[in-house]
Amino acid sequence: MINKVVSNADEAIKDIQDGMTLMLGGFGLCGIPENCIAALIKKGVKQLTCISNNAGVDDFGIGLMLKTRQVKKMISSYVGENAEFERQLLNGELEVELIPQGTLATRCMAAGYGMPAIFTPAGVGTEIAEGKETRNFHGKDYLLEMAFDADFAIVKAWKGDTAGNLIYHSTARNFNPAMAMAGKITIAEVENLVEAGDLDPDQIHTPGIYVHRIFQGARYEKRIENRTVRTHK
Amino acid sequence: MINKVVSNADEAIKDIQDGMTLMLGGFGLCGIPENCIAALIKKGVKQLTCISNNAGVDDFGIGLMLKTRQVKKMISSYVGENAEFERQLLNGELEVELIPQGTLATRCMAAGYGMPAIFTPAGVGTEIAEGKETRNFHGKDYLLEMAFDADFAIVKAWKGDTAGNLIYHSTARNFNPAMAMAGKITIAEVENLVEAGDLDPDQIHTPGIYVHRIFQGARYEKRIENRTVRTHK
Amino acid sequence: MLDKDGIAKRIAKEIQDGYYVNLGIGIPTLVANYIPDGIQVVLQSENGLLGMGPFPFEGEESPDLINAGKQTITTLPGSSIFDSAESFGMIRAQKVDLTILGAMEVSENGDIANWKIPGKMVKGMGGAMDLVASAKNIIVAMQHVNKAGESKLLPTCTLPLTGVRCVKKIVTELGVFEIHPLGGFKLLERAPGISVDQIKNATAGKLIIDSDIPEMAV
Amino acid sequence: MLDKDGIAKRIAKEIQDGYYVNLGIGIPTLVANYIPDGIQVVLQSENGLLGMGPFPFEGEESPDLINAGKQTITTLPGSSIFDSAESFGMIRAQKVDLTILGAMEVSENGDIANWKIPGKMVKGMGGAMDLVASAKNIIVAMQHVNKAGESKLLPTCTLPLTGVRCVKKIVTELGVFEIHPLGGFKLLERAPGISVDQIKNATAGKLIIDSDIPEMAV
Repeated sequence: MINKVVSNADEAIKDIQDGMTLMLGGFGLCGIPENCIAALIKKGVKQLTCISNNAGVDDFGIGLMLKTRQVKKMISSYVGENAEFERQLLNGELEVELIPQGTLATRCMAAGYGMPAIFTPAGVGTEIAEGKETRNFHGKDYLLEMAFDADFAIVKAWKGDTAGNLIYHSTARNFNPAMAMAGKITIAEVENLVEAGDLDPDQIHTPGIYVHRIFQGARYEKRIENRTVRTHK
Repeated sequence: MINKVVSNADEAIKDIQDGMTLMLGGFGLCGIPENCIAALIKKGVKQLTCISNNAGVDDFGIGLMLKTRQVKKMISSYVGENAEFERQLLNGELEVELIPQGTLATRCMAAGYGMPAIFTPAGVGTEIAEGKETRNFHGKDYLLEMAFDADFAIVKAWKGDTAGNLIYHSTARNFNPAMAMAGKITIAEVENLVEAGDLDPDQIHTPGIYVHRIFQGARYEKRIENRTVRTHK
Repeated sequence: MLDKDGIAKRIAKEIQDGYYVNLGIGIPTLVANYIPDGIQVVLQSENGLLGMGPFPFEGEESPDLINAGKQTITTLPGSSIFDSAESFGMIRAQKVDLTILGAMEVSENGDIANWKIPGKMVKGMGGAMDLVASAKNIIVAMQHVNKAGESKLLPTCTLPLTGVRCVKKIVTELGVFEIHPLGGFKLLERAPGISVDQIKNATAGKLIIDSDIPEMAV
Repeated sequence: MLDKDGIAKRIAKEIQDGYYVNLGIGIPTLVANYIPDGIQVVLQSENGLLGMGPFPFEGEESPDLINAGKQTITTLPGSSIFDSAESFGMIRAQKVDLTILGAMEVSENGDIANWKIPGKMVKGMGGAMDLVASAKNIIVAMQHVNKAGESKLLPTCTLPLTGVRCVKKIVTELGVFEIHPLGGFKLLERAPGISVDQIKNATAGKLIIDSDIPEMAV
């Protein structure tokens, strides 16, 4: 099996350059590549276009990269938890492209499935449809939406093996599998890196063929954005 | 959780009518819904259009339904293991539509993903492209291929729970997940039916929402089509 | 007049046995608390979960298990997890039977606006555009009038649209309304203590009153 | 002249460290036996497996574990299983580095025909059309002439096409050929004991001979 292991986040992201387009997995703060984000900040790479469902919060996730002014453009479905984001946006310091969440996920998947474009009804008749081709199939209108083209996809999994196979945990799966398939180069950081052969082939969520580099993250904070609990009876 | 259990194959297929279009999972004889095929033969339903990668062999799989003359049309990628198939085809008693294997799988997936059509390069410049729309994206030509529209999808899994969640075993997975998503009504037969809660939510291959009826097959022959072995050193 | 829980409670009656349901943020989330006994329902959370359970007990919350509102939640026996692309695939393929969501405006032909107010910070549509474009059955849960006292049931939406001709029913604090196939809000039920006149006064769009309108049983 | 194993052995040299490779039925399958030591390669089987291992030991075969040729096989440490749609997704997305397959005919612009002979029973294209339409690197393994003694390296294919302008290299019992970007079979190597004239005589399409052609080292 092909060994995809790199030693750490710094090595994994070493050739990410100013101006590149990155996909970053996660939904809110759940399942985000914390260690790669920290390494991107350390490296100081700038003018990034980030495709990610959300933009983090002020002091965590992609929010940290906004603070350091490394992001030129966010492509997201929902960005609202972040005062610095709002400030940069209103000041015209940050570009934002808002995309329906399913369209975002499916444009990633399209890239991973070698499909140049997909049809979705999401946004038909709204401002999202402006400038896009609309096509009717069986009496229903669909928009033609293009596959994303990202230089790097950076994802976070629960377990991974040296061959790059990934298993996600619970809803921390979210955008990670579709993005893992979609990057020209895909970097996976995992909570637990194991040997090839330690994972059941039937239970792999992302086959290693999609993953170019893998490492075990040095530390995971795994912050909860919205803690809701009930009290014991 | 919603209970999807029916008592047996006869009950599962009871409303399949003459002339309907069925998807049948499996690759060769691997991962085919043996019990439902037996029940379809017992019921004697006729003039079926069957979407299945292969057509079985003379005395197993869909080949059994060919013998009983229940199939009007096969939509497959490869059909060559079957003398009765060949006889009916050459006599004009059977229609056959041959489709590239990836197009077959992706047209199933498209239905399951609510996409009316997909673009694939498979078949560009060949007779498969005749009458189809060709479109160029980024310098490469693709064919527009339509999502399948099947009355029933019949799949076979290794384990399933009462909520309809499915787990496949090894390469018996093949076409089953894409077809399970694609049927207007999806029937799943499983080797082992367990209670909801017995399967790890992270390891479900087909979420129960796609499955309308599930039962444990009475018996599995699981015939091997092409036994290849090496001898112990 | 209904309070938020009353609206949720009334909507819960629309849920049929065997439904897969997607609940939006706000009042729709409350619907989960009022699902009648004996009705089997599976809640879909579009970030990738079927079978959303209640909030976890204190100390048992997991950062890896959240709903689309980013709240910590639990799974149930029979739950399944999948990725975002598959989640919206099942939404587009209309495997989800009912979508319940909030709105800023609904028009008399079923258009909905709930994501953007020009001049204000726009946070994004999240999964709402996908849900409204695909769902076969959409119920809107909202207040009948906005904070300025203006009707949210309009001839046409004034705000940027989320989806067109998609809403089937609306439940507000004043009543239950069905979008008529030819346009118009067909009044089905009055909220307790609310008169037809009160509803007329609060509704800017075309109101269709076919017969005696019963007061809802909550 | 090369036998089938010789063709497979020569093709094996084209495989680079870290490649994901899809092997067709026939001679291509034999390539797996000649992958050089020290080269890490993963074999993809389009029915849904990465990391195809050797045939199982007698008595250890599983009906659930087969390759695209329906042969019983094994997995290896690091293997992964996926469904057919994902399998062809990764093929279309060019994640597979090299595809090796057989052919009935190849034209001098890289067209390939390998699925249909008019008048004969047509079994189907299986995954071949997807593979040739998508692969970034395609090597054809085949006999140089057919059973009637006619060249299979042609100006244009006479049989129905499987794919157009897709073949990069051809290895036959007589030599190694590259499809020239402007058309033509560029001779790269002669098989042991084969002369350039023998190759000329067996090749109907335009043969490009740029320089002294070395005999291959097998």
